[in-house]
Amino acid sequence: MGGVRVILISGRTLEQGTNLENKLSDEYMNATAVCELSERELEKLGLKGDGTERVRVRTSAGEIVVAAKKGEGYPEGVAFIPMGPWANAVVNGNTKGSGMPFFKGIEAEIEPTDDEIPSIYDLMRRYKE
Amino acid sequence: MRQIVFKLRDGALRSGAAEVPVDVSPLTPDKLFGEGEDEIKSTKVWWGNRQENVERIFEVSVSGDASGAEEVKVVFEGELRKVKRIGYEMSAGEIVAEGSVGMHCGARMRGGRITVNGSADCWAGCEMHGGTLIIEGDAGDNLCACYRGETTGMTGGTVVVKGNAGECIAQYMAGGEITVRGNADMLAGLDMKGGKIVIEGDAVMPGANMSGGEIIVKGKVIDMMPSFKYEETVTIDGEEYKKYRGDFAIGEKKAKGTLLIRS
Amino acid sequence: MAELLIKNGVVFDPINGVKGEKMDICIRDGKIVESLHDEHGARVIDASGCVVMPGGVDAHAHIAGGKVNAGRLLRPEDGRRGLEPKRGVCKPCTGYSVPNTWATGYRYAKMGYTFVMEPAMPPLTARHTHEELVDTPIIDKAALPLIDNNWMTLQYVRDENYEMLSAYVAWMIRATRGYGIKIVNPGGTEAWGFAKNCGLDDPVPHWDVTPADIIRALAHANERYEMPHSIHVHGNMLGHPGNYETTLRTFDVVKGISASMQRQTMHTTHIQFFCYGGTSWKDFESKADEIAKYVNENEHITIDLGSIILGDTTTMTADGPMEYTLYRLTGRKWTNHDVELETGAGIVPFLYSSRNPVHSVQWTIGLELALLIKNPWKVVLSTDHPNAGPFIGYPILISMLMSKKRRDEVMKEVHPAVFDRSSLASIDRELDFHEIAIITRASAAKILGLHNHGKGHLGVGADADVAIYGISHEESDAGAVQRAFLNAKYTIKCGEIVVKDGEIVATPEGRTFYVEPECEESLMNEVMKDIERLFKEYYTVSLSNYPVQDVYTPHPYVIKAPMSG
Amino acid sequence: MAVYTDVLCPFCGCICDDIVVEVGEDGKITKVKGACAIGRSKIMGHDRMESPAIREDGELRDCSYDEAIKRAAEILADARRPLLYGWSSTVCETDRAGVELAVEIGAIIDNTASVCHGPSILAIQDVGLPSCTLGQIRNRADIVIYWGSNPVFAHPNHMKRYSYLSKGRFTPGGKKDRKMVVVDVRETKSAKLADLFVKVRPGGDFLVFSALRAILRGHEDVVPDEVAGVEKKDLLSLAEMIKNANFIITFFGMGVTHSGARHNNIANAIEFTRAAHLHTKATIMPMRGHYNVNGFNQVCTWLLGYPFSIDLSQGYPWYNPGETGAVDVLVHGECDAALIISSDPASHFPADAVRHLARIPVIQIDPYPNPTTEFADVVIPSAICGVEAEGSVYRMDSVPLRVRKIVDSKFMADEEIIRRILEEVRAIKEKEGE
Repeated sequence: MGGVRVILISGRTLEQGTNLENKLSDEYMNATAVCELSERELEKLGLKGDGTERVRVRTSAGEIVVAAKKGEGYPEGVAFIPMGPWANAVVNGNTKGSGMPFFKGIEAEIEPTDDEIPSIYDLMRRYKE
Repeated sequence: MRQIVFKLRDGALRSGAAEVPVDVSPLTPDKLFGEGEDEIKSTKVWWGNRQENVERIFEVSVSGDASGAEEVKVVFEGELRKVKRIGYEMSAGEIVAEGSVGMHCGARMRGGRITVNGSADCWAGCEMHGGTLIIEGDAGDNLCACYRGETTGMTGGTVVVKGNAGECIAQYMAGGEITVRGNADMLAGLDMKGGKIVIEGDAVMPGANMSGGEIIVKGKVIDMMPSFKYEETVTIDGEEYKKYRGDFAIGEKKAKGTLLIRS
Repeated sequence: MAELLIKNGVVFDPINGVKGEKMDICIRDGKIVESLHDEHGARVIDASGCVVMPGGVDAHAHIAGGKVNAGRLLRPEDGRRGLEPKRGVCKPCTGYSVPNTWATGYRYAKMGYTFVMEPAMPPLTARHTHEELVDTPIIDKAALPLIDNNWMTLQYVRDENYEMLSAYVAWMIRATRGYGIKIVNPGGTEAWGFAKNCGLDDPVPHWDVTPADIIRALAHANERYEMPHSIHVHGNMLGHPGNYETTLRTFDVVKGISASMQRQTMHTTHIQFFCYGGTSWKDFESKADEIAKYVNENEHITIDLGSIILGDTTTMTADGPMEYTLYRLTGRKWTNHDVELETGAGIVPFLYSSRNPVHSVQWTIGLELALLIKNPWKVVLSTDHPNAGPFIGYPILISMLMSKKRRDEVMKEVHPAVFDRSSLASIDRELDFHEIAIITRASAAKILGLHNHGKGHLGVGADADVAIYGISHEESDAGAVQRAFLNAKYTIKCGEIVVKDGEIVATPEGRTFYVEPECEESLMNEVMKDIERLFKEYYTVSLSNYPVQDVYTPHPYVIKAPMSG
Repeated sequence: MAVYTDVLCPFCGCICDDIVVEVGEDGKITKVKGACAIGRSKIMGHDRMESPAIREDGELRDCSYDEAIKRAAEILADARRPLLYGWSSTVCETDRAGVELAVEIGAIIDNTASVCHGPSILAIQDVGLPSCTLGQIRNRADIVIYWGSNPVFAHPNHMKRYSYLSKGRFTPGGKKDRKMVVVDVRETKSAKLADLFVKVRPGGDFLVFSALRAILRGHEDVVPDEVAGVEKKDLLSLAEMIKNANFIITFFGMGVTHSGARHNNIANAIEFTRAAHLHTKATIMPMRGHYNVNGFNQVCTWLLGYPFSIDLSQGYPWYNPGETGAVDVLVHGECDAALIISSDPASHFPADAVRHLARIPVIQIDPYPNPTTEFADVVIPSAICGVEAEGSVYRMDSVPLRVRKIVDSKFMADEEIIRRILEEVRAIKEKEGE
């Protein structure tokens, strides 16, 4: 099963916002360790998008495993991860002289995986190494 | 002729897990030509939030004599990526950097010559008014642009980048000439008022808000601005170019910029 | 507190009639006193060969608040023009035309100034103005709330309900911890909410009142209380060729209204911008002579100059439509910030160029006014900082006003239009130190009503705010004058030496002055009903979150203004 | 039970100020009325960091405030290039103290604007900002454009209180008197409510703004048939709507600041507003996120002349986002210590930046534990501003308000923590004889 190439954007969601000061909770992880994809992309990946399946998202900055979910309103070729540590694992830190990294419009490759979603603690442990 | 060599000491910029940049703006031919060897070695440079004698950070060697800045050659050696403001505000003489350099190389330069035998980080040649800046590798973003809030960037001098250049090069450029042998990233010549940019590779959205000057793109244009007007096809050095005028987003009266794209 | 003795200086204290006399000044506990308790224990400053004046009083300079900060934000390039690293007791300084609050306090103190009036405080953002004033070191200050384009004001003026208007004004001044009533392009700023403007006698769109009605009504409201200051007016059509006629008619609007205190009934501000003849920028000319003539013949008007400092600056005013006009002229940066139900603000960077005929003539006008108005007590030196130039240009203006030679030199350097379109070349008058002391402190203090509160003079009981300039009272060299007034030899603020030899040596916090008009309770209760409805229907903040809390004036000086008898 | 009315919500840049909060006999908040879901969650509160702590041998050990503050001061006084970051979810009084600390130690001070509306500020510095307070929109706006902004999620009360759904003097009919336009790369919840939805391809905003500017200036002839996925006829009809309006407002969000040309997108959005102003009253406003992100920018600007990303290492402020931004100095591995207050860069910064942060000494001041706590070396819990501590805040439209203290707390307020650290740093420096 092949992957798909998408433009990845990150941004706010209500659930992400509600748990903003509760980031070590499961609710926050459920709200942000998610990749929303259009029906077309899900089809190509052979996924249902009910939140139980997982995908690996890879960019020039790194890769991350998150849950796959059907999103509404997305044009083909656009995927979304709510802002937060999972999204940032694949954001490039080069601000190109502006101070602002590219949180949106990142070229990414997405493929299904059986690997586990790293917990917030796993993620932070990675940085410490 | 006088040569002053600053060789960055290994690990001199290390502070814990960090590498703290050093600001070498005092180390230009203008400021050093009349100084004795000891004075040069004890020149104060800012390293992070404290000042140090330059000798603590660089091995310094001085040879020959000079009666003016134009007779001085300053050479930087070592791993220079965290060495900022090389040749800042210099007006005469020569600087050679043997390797890739940190930000603001040649910024506010008025004369003389800087050669970077490597790449240059952001803001190289920023607000440059004269002189020559040669970058053998790539140039970062905001090359030959201006600092925040200014509305005039480069006004004179010559810049050659042998590799690629980053975003927003030559913003608010009013004079001088820039050649990029490779590609230029987004918005080259943004707000340009005068001068000339030659991009031998590809460019993304060049010329936005242009009110004067000339941009020549020999490669592809990705995302052509939708507010430029095609005028005619012209021939330059035997090559055909499509000539556009813009930017009409700023109104017809002000839209005096010329964008030439090789067809 | 220790005692301080200033010996042997030549003192200019116009309010007390002291006109260049060699005398000693005694200071104890922050005040001027008759004599010292312990002359041997006192600190002595030898002011031999120096000129001694009361601390300077600036009646009109935009130094704090949302608009000023938006100007700083807009212009990082201006910030870089005034960079000074932290040093001694001083924090870092930035900015030339829009300095940071630290620089503002230090630079005024260095010029011997100890009081500044921020002249445009939008009521909704008054808290912001006060926060910045608190962070402006050394000097004392106050702020004038804008009350002329407020919907409540317009409604009461329309209904000719001047009682309610006076209660509303009292509530506003108290709610904002303001000092008096500021008027800026009355009616025009409201019209700007839909990108329109209006003239002195035009009806304000949607309101059925004219700007003249607003000015007249607010003058009446002001005089219902013993307010230290009159209405402070920036009229209609600022900066437009031919506007001098509007200016003269504006002066007439309040003629005949009697003042509740011994003072003018209208202070018209940065009048340079209102002295323009001609019909366009092409036939633009100075009409300073006409304005000066009116001021000479009438006692109800005082003015400040708004004199131009040639060079780069940042214009900022609540007069939104005027700034838009300026932006269309320059095509450069433009910030606009309309404030719901109340006022607005516009900001445009501007270069007054000596090569430009209009700018050169503008430059002459401020000087003409100062020299043509005979009575200096009607005049305050100002640049409408930073509109006509930054306040650190005052010493340049002082040197010009004191030297015909200096003026002639500069006139040769600017555009020759100044010889045809202005009378400056024909004016021989040179102000002396006494007159300079009037227009830089004494008249400002009287016009603001601060002389009754210890400012602008050196009489016994006054605040011990003293400027000592290192210059002989006989000096006539313009360069020496300029240098002396830029860096005082000493500045003493409330008895504390804050500047010594042109350097800041102490940075005490200044006070905030504000006025409390005392309106009858029953009337106030009635107006509160209208105010409550206004907040509910139109504002986006709750009434209870609107008034400025005590914490924003940690060093208050409160002036009570009872109903006038 | 005590009831507090007109309480201000310390969550987003809307700062709703009509919240009702009930406090029980035990001093705990029992009920929050009138706030959105996010605001309610914030005011109600939840799991806190209970004690100051210092990391020893990889583990956090509880300690006293005194000990934690002292350790924090030692770290900062020793650093060559310290970073002081966060400052947006606290009050201006804290920010003022923070600026003084930065001046004292020659630090880089930056707030969360640098990963949020920093580009908007850069754009304002380039061209200015024709804007207004939110009440102008409530009372006057007949066209409301949300561009790259999704208020239904990010600012849930915004439309109701201030824009599309509100009623004012010249808009007594509320949404009947207005039209709402949404421009975005995807059809968001907000887009579904709009009268007109314009879908732009990701990264294409800059081109669309320039095309609209050319059209509004009367040069539609040069504009091609399609611009960044938008058909020319749609651009023409949007331009026509604008020309016929009395008052238009464009609210823009991170859809524009985060993508493509970033700050130049915003400069172009502002230029678009200026072109629209040739025909009507046109205004524009950033949808600021944290309740006091603007307040820090205001404080920094009046104290230091610049709004964020300020390097004080050489004694004067040097402002250069791209060089002096928090992400920049972390990604470049430049800073050698960091103080993080009321923020969580471990979650919100790109991986490269977090990697460096994990390697250097980090001091964290926050009411709540978060991923940054995982590698903080000193942790100092603080009172929640707007609930347990009062102070000044600036709404997204720069209206200053004062958030209140509603309940008592055992935790120290942010301002006091910073002032205590500053005192300790001064004591250390005095000892060193500086």
